[in-house]
Amino acid sequence: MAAEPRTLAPPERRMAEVSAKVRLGGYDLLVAHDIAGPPDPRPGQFYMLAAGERWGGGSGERPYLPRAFSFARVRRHPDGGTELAFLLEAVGPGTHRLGQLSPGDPLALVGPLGVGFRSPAAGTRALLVGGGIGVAPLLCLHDELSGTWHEGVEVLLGFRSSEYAQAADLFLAGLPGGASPLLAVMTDDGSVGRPGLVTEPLLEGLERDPAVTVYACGPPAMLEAVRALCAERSVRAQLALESGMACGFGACFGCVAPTREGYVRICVDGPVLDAELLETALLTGAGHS
Amino acid sequence: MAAEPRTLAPPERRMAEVSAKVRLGGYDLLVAHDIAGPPDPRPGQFYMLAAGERWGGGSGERPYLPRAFSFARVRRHPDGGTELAFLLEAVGPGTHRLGQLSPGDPLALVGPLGVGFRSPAAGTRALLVGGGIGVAPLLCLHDELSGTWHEGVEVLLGFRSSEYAQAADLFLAGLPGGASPLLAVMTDDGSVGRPGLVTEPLLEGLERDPAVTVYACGPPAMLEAVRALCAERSVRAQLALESGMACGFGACFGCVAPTREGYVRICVDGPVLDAELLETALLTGAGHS
Amino acid sequence: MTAQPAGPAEPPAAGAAPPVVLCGVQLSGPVLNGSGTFDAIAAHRAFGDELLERFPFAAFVSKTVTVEPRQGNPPPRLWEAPAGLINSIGLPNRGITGFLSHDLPRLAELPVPLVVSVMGFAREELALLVERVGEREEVALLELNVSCPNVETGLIMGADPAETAAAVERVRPLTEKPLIVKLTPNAVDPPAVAAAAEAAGADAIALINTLKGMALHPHTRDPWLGGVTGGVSGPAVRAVALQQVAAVAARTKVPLIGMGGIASGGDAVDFLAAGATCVAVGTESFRDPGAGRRIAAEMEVILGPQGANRAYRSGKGRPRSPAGL
Amino acid sequence: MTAQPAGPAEPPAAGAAPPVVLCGVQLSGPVLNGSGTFDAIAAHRAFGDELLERFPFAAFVSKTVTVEPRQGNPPPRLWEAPAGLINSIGLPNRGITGFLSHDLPRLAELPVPLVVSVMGFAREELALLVERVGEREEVALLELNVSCPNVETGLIMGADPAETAAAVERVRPLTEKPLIVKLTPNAVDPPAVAAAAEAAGADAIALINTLKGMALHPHTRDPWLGGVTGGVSGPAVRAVALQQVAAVAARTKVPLIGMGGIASGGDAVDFLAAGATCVAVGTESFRDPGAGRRIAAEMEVILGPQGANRAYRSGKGRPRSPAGL
Ligand SMILES: Cc1cc2nc3c(=O)[nH]c(=O)nc-3n(C[C@H](O)[C@H](O)[C@H](O)COP(=O)(O)OP(=O)(O)OC[C@H]3O[C@@H](n4cnc5c(N)ncnc54)[C@H](O)[C@@H]3O)c2cc1C
Ligand SMILES: Cc1cc2nc3c(=O)[nH]c(=O)nc-3n(C[C@H](O)[C@H](O)[C@H](O)COP(=O)(O)OP(=O)(O)OC[C@H]3O[C@@H](n4cnc5c(N)ncnc54)[C@H](O)[C@@H]3O)c2cc1C
Ligand SMILES: Cc1cc2nc3c(=O)[nH]c(=O)nc-3n(C[C@H](O)[C@H](O)[C@H](O)COP(=O)(O)O)c2cc1C
Ligand SMILES: Cc1cc2nc3c(=O)[nH]c(=O)nc-3n(C[C@H](O)[C@H](O)[C@H](O)COP(=O)(O)O)c2cc1C
Ligand code: FES
Ligand code: FES
Repeated sequence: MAAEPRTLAPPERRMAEVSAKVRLGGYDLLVAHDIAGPPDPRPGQFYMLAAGERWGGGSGERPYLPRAFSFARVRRHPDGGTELAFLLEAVGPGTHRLGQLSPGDPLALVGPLGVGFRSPAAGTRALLVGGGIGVAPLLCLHDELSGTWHEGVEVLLGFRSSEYAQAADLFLAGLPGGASPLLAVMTDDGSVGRPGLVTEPLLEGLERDPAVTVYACGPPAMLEAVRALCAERSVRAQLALESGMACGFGACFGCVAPTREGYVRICVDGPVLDAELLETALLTGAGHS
Repeated sequence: MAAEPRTLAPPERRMAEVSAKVRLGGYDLLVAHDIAGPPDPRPGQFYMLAAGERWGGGSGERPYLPRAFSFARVRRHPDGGTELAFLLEAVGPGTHRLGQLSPGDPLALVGPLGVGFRSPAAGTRALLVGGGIGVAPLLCLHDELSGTWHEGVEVLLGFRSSEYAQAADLFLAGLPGGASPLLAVMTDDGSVGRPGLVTEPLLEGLERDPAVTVYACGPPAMLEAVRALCAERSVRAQLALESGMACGFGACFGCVAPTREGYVRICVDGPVLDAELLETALLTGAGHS
Repeated sequence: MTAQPAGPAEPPAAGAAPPVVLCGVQLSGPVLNGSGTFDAIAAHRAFGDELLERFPFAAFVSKTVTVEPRQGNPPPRLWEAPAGLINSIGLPNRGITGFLSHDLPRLAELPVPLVVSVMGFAREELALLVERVGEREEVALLELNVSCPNVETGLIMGADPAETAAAVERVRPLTEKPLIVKLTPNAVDPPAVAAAAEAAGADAIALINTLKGMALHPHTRDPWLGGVTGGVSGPAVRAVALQQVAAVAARTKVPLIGMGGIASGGDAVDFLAAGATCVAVGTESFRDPGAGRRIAAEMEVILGPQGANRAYRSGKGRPRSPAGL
Repeated sequence: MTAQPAGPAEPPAAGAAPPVVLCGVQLSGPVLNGSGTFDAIAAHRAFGDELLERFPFAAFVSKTVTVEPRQGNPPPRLWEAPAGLINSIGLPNRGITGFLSHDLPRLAELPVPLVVSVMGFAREELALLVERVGEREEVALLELNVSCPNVETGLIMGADPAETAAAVERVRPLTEKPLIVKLTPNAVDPPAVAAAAEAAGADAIALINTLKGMALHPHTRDPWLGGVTGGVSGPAVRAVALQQVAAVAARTKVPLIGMGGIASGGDAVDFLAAGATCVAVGTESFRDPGAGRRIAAEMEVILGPQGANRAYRSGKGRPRSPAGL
């Protein structure tokens, strides 16, 4: 357990301050200055977020509970503390409210939470596969992997359309030493990159060179396709899962996924799980149904 | 009933647009452009207001119900429709939220509601007595009375301090033909006008000339003092009462005041009641306790 | 307006939702008001004839009427709760005689069928009420509010299946008009009460009434409400209401009128899916007097032109596992 | 940590609220967690030792333990309601043997006294649980969760006074440790159940557990929760909880642990005013893992240095009119 990629969180909710909110195609990039949190969350970990004021009163008298978000990028803030970037897709009252925040607004957060991605298995390259908003945790993973050893990290991203595919630009920006990743973009409508699903280049890549560790995050159907492709080829894969969450720190037992070892709580045993643990990544009630 | 000073409201909630929000000492002046409502609410009538978005999620997971506000001023909007001004004092989650609105924000409203002030009794002058935020309905009453016959309308206003007494300036501004009212301001701390309670100049005025009709709105203790002073001298008084309200149109039976004729609903039988109807104006659960 | 199916001259009342038949009475849509949450006479004073032209409900349910006149509880009567309201109104009403002479003729002018809600604190009181209301042709349906103690037995009528059955049996022969029994949610087993009411001759079941609740004064910490305790309504109770409607639907065959926190067409369709034939809107009307119409229109968008009475009367949303109830 | 009064070496756990004595066990403040709403072992993984240094509660209540291990209900297990949460967790736990060997030693390292919650589906199950937990010196108090059916009688134990009394009588002789009985709010008359539990030997009463509720999938309108129905908690249930606490306080003398929607010190003080000795925080901890500490600190501001146990144990806020209950 000591070895799990997990940075501990302070045991209470704290207030960060929104420092930027940028519209990025179909997404919002929300940047917050976190004074009291740790500087080194691990890629794949997440934070529970809520607007510091007026969380509630949206459609259906919601939101009430905080919402889980992978951090997408982290850096030291020049004035001390940590700057955290989150990539948000507005799908309901919580993400809608967070998308309304402006610089200076308080952001309530708890985190970093959960277990992040583990290093690639010995002798393998990292192959990152992201679908839609699922690219968020892959961005910081990519930052970290590119910072550590530049060679061979490959990124395959799939989006609905060019509007959403703007998130792919984040993988090019802010790279240390201007390194350029091996990046392939797919869109459902072919408006950017190749038309088709991200699993197509994944399949090609695995056929070409199966000595990879796959890191995947995206909608359940994509994750399940990735899981199955990797399982058939005995390729190691780490999947970042989603579930509705009430607490994010193992308190409510609400976020379970069925695994070969029974139900596990995605928030404390995940969100990153070894694909081998799963019979299916098509989880009920997860993702945006 | 046909003769009661009541303008009918459309039978559903509608959206107005905030056109201005001005800080006025301790109060907020909220101005809204109401397209679909009637142009002629009667002084003393009120509207049920709620923020058009994000009503809720404030302290204690409130507000949920709309809040009652006397309109303080009305005029035709140059682009059609009506411009309504409300004077707000932030005392809890509802008034706090309304005070956060900015020009362009939607304001949900129902109204005008209730019965307004009746004309002064034959042979009497109007004497307006307001305490604190209770000056709001007196402002439009004053506008109307000054517009109709200029002579003799007298206004006595009491405030905590100079900060709140800024609301008295509204009685000077916007008067037709630059007429200046007979205005006396009292403050608890003497920082503006005379120190003391507004009932002191009222008593002096009644002693000087009891041929008045008194119009009063303010905290329960003030209203009760006004009621008692007038009752002793058989002076006619119309009191604008307050109560917690859920609906504002007689649906919930929640806003009752005990009267000599039993409980009456302040929202449909009031908010303006003849002082004679009341044994006391010290109502339980009314005002800001 | 009487119990007859709405004639062609009737203006459509609650949006253009397709007609619904409740106990043989044809309604222009599935949305009623909850008893005690809309005073059509007072609303007519506030809104004038536009209220009748755009009447929010497909049938109008009166405030509960008792034998004797009641002043109601001392104020304060309201407390705002998170996503809800606690009320302690105390059933103010003119009493049956005043209701029949003063209120009923005015309510009969509404463009929709009339449901009269009655409450008796003893079975004979209830009998008197049902007899006197039942003989009035302006009245289409009767609703028995059984959320009160029976002074003879000390039991809350609607919390106990046998008490409820005895009350319904007593009054059933006294009128040919359809009888709705409105349940209290403050019971161990509302489906058992509903089943007992059905067996005793109830034609429909309405639920839920308010949940018992309380609030204290934020400074003195004394009970805030003049009536000490009150009833909770609004979105806060919706999940509880929906569960009870589904559970009652699983145990009864008569039509159900579902209510409790309905604030949107989506909420209302949930209640249909849980097995209700009609829904009622209570507290949401306080926020928007036109809520009934708006909700009916939103339902129509969700349900499509086929409408409420078909797709969902199958009880599609009824729990798959009765054990779960 | 054992049932002994907290020694001087103990770090103050829940803010600096004054000490409270619950059934002879001295606590550093009045705020506990609700059973099943805080997993101290998982939280330790997430927060590390800072959790122990700033432990949010003055006593820790375990998740409910059953005789056999349970996986819990299929997902989805959560639904967000207006100002509340519906959960259908299904009591996952390692079973008594796993709990005693795996969980209890870890929980014993917490800086506060330990309450173990148990549930049996038959009286003999409950007896086994009470015996095995009661003999462990790490445990300060036991809590009986009676919100489940008795498979022998088919009745929900905690909804029926006689069932509850029989259960408490059966287990009372088996341990000398204080027994808390945790009531279900889904009953006609919780005060009657509480009085029966007290007469049968319960040392304290905890309430409320969750209200039964349900939600449907917004598109398919099938039940959303894997367990079909669930339990409602959070601010939405607070008014109901406060009323039940006040009503139980009026009928019992044993200390009460009040809970249901507490999210602030003001809410918590309401429960003390209604007659509770301690309060428990459940759903609010999901929003803020440090909620227990924050609420204790806010209570201290409201109550002043004299503290919780004095001013309010008088039952100041108890309803003036028992009739209103
Ligand atoms: C570990 C983790 C990391 C995540 N990272 C990101 C990220 O980086 N960026 C991002 O944009 N998102 C991320 N998500 C997803 C994000 O948490 C959800 O999109 C968010 O919670 C949605 O909240 P909402 O209020 O906007 O929408 P909701 O209305 O809560 O809807 C979201 C989905 O929940 C269901 N739902 C609808 N109503 C309810 C209800 N009342 N109760 C419960 N469920 C309901 C439906 O399936 C709906 O499609 C992550 C989730 C997890 C678990
Ligand atoms: C006819 C009428 C006209 C009015 N005109 C004006 C006006 O022109 N300008 C203006 O500023 N105000 C006016 N008011 C008063 C205004 O409606 C209230 O100040 C407002 O409703 C307060 O809402 P809030 O959410 O800010 O405060 P709340 O928190 O609702 O508090 C207001 C008071 O209500 C009580 N209270 C506290 N908590 C609750 C609760 N949960 N449920 C119920 N009561 C509670 C307390 O006594 C508190 O002091 C008028 C009221 C009426 C009836
Ligand atoms: C202020 C108020 C008064 C009520 N009066 C009655 C009544 O007289 N008779 C009755 O059967 N129900 C009464 N009810 C209950 C409602 O009809 C309805 O059952 C309940 O409020 C739940 O629906 P809602 O959440 O939509 O309000 C009342 C509810 C409220 C809020
Ligand atoms: C996710 C969840 C799990 C719960 N599990 C249990 C349990 O195992 N045993 C129990 O007695 N109560 C359980 N409860 C009930 C809580 O202890 C508490 O009684 C209830 O949630 C009301 O308090 P709250 O509104 O502060 O959450 C659970 C509640 C929730 C929300
Ligand atoms: S979200 Fe609560 S246990 Fe995972
Ligand atoms: S506020 Fe509802 S009746 Fe007056």
